[in-house]
Amino acid sequence: MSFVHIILLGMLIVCALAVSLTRHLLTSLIVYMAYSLIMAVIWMLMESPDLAITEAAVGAGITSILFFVTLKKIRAIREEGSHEQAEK
Amino acid sequence: MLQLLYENLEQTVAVILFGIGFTILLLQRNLIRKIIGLNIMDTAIYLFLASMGYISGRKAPIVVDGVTEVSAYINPIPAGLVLTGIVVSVSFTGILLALTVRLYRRYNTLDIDVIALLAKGEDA
Amino acid sequence: MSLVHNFPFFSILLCMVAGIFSSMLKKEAAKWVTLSVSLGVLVLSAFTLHLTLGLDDNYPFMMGHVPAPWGNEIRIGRLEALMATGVSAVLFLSLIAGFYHAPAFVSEQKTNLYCIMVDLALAAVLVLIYTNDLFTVYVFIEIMTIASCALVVVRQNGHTLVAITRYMIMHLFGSGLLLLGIAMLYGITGHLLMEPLGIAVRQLVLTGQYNGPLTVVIALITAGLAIKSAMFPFHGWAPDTYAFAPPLSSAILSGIISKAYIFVMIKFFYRVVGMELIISQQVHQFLFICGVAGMIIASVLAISQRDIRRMIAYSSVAQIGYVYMGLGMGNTAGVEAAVFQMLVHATVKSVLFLSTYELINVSGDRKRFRYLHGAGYRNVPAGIVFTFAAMSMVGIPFTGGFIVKLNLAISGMAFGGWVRALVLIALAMSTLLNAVYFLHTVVSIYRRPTQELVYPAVDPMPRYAAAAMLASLLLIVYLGVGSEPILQVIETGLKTFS
Amino acid sequence: MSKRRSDWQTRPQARIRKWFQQGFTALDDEIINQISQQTIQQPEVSQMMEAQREAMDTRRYERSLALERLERHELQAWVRTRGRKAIGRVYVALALAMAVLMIFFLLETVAHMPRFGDPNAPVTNEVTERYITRGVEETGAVNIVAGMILDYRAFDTLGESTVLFIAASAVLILLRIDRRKDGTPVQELIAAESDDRHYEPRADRILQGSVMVLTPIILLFGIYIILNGHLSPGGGFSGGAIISAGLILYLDAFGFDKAGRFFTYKTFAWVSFFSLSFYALAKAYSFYMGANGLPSGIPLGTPGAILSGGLIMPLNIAVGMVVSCTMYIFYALFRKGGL
Repeated sequence: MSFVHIILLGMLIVCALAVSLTRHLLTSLIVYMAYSLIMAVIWMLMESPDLAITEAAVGAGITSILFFVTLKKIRAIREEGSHEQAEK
Repeated sequence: MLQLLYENLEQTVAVILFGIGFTILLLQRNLIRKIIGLNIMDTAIYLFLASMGYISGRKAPIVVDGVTEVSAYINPIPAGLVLTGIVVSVSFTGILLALTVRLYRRYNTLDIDVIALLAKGEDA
Repeated sequence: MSLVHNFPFFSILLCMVAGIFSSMLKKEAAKWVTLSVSLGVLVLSAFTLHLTLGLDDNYPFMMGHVPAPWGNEIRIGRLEALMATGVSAVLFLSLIAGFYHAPAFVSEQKTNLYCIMVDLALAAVLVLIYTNDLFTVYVFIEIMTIASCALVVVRQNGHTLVAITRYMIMHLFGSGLLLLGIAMLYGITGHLLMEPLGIAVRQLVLTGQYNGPLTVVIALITAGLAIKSAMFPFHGWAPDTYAFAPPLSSAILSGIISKAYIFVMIKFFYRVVGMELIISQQVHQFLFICGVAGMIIASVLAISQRDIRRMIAYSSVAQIGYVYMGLGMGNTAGVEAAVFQMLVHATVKSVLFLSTYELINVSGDRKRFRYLHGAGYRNVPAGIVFTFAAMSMVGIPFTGGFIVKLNLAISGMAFGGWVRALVLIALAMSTLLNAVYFLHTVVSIYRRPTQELVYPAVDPMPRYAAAAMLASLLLIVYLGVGSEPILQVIETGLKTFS
Repeated sequence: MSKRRSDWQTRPQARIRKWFQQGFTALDDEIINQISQQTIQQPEVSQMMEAQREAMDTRRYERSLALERLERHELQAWVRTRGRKAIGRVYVALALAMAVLMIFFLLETVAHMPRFGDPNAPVTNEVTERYITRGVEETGAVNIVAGMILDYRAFDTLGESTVLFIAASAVLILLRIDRRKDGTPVQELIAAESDDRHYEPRADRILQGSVMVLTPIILLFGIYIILNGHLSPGGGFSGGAIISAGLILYLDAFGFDKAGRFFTYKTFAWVSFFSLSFYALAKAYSFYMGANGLPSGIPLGTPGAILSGGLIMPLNIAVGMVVSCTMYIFYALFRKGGL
């Protein structure tokens, strides 16, 4: 097992912990995205290119996009509420 | 035991990640973080599953130059299973996020405990 | 291979294709398609049952062109055919009795989506009943989870949203445990199909290799399925989900879907690890204790409910406790009683949820008991059906519930000491508690209503819905009177299981 | 409404700074207080009861009702007291203990699992051997993983595509906003659309220019991955995800008006319907033929050529279309509840 491999596995754990410990939701989403990318690299190292491509496209790509659009939607709903207040 | 764990480092890390994901799932009150925790839990299982198929020194299971020796390629089965699993988990992420949007639109919060309290006050 | 041998595969395919087609259909057409699919599956399963009764052993059906250890397959025996017939009959009757109030909980443009969910849930249940491959089990369990989530969430009020969020979290955790268990089992045996797995597991037990991981695998898969089928300490998601879902969805969820998980568990015990290993690893005792605790504690909780739907939901948890008690006895008679209880509970609970809806509906959509006074007079068929179903829950003779309790008691008598005592005490207590809350409900629906309450006039229930409910009633009585051949099928079916 | 627009146009830096500084943490803290303050200032309930169904759907009404009841039950008081904190602590401790216990048991198990990278592990058995040695001649696919998931274990993959389809339907149930019978949009839809217009970026030269260059490349790459699924890594799932990423990028740059020209709800429905029914029927044919011991009559072609692998390439295309449509509709539904 190469040195790079061990470092990547360590980073996975660091990322997973960071997701729950960061204060900002956006930060933890970006950390999760990094986690998925590291996972894709690990799968590349484990000779599973099919998985690497799928994880990079689905895990890091689509899942993160869905998370971001949800956050945006939530912000939209929240700001709508606060503006109604301001207009009153 | 530590020596054994080091030899199975992939699986060790997968199990630790599973535990972390599980803890996030139980302890985070924020729905979006809960969903991330679920995703971490799932990917941990996929890492565990994929590590079963790896055989050191062998190549990815794509036949090159007509070589069809067993000793040339790694095990293709875990890769196929994980592929299925990844798609299942992205579907679940989509549904859970849709639920989150619905709940937020109704209660203006992401905290599941507060949401449950607010719902309790509603008429059944 | 004759055409009838293909029927299980056709029934699965029929449901899946109907689900895909429903996405393009209009509201009424989708309803008709779903109804006819459930009828078609009923007919196909009945033919399969007839066929398998003539065969000595189960037969495999290859899903592909390569045989068992390499390709995927389903395996058809008489027990599977019996379950499929029972499930599709219950679904067919529930759909007739429950589809007419679909406009009350699902908007017109989403009715076809609702039908997709029903079709695919049935497909998933059928696959789980027939399949012989553990990874297929995982994939179709996920389909079932999504389908039941969508079935509940068509009614979007705060309660269903919160209940379903809890449901999803618990179920995804359960799926995680299940998949981890399957991954470990694959890692130590190298197989995914149940027959080769069974051989490999017995080999491992004999050689003493990987026995620690094997125990963990059994624990993980059992725990995952137990969470998903609302076994007692893991039932947290169930009452709210069943209570606040639309009545038809509650009937499908609690009547049919929760049974599929338990069927998979029985299959896993018999076909993969073997009952001897389960008994030597003491897993069955854990299930037994949980079942007994569930029977009593969930019944006590049911008594304390003020909302009739929550009461029935808790009683559902208690009834699942009966199944786990039978399963936990570990002898054939106990498992037989458990399988029979699955059939009885599927029939009774679905009709109970649907008739409760009718009673609530004629009481001005109010769920508390004191508003239900006189509901049995305002809707006579629903009142009769509810009363009879409640009698089956309590275990009055000539109903299915009586046979279940009798069989559980008989199989408990085979043991000595504390197991026998516990079985008898649990059955007696649970019967008493059931009687308390169901008789209370029956009395309150036939009580004279309080004067000052005004009940709005509602459209009477359509004739066909009443007929379907009465047909379910006949099914309950049949399960109570003509139970002998069914029990025999279960007994001989379980023998071909391992 | 107008205020928000002017805010967006005049002070983008201020908005961005606010966004960076506050982030989303406010969501976590003191939510009860926020909601109660907002609700106290809500407009009269009775004014909003024009059409009853829509009014019932309005969350303001629901929220105020919920809060009234909350106060009546004094739940809020309970939330503020220490009761919740104490229960919370016990729960946290229990959950942590459970997680640590579980990790410990699983680590104990991992130590006894077969070694990582061991060529003699139990997973290397006759199943793997046949997949590798005879996979190419039996399925015609050079990529053994593709051959395995679309031929040997095709039933699982059929289930997997069904998972995607059913997930899309579930999200439709959750988020799609109903139209009226005569086609006029309901109030909620109008609100969602105006809402979306605010958060959609303005016509941005740089973004649109780069998207004009990037989207075709991304789409081509996705198509390449799908079509080569049986020859090289990838296949329907990854290729479909890449295509949908390209579509989402286009939608983000040009907005719903332009994207709606080639992708509407009908496109989604028909494409997923056709590809899934093709998938199901093709697989049903091959299962039926396989189980009854009949030859399937599908030519496998020469392994390595683009037109080889029997049904694998058409199935990959079908899966790719389902995946890309599903992911795109997820995104569209999240943004404004419909296409």
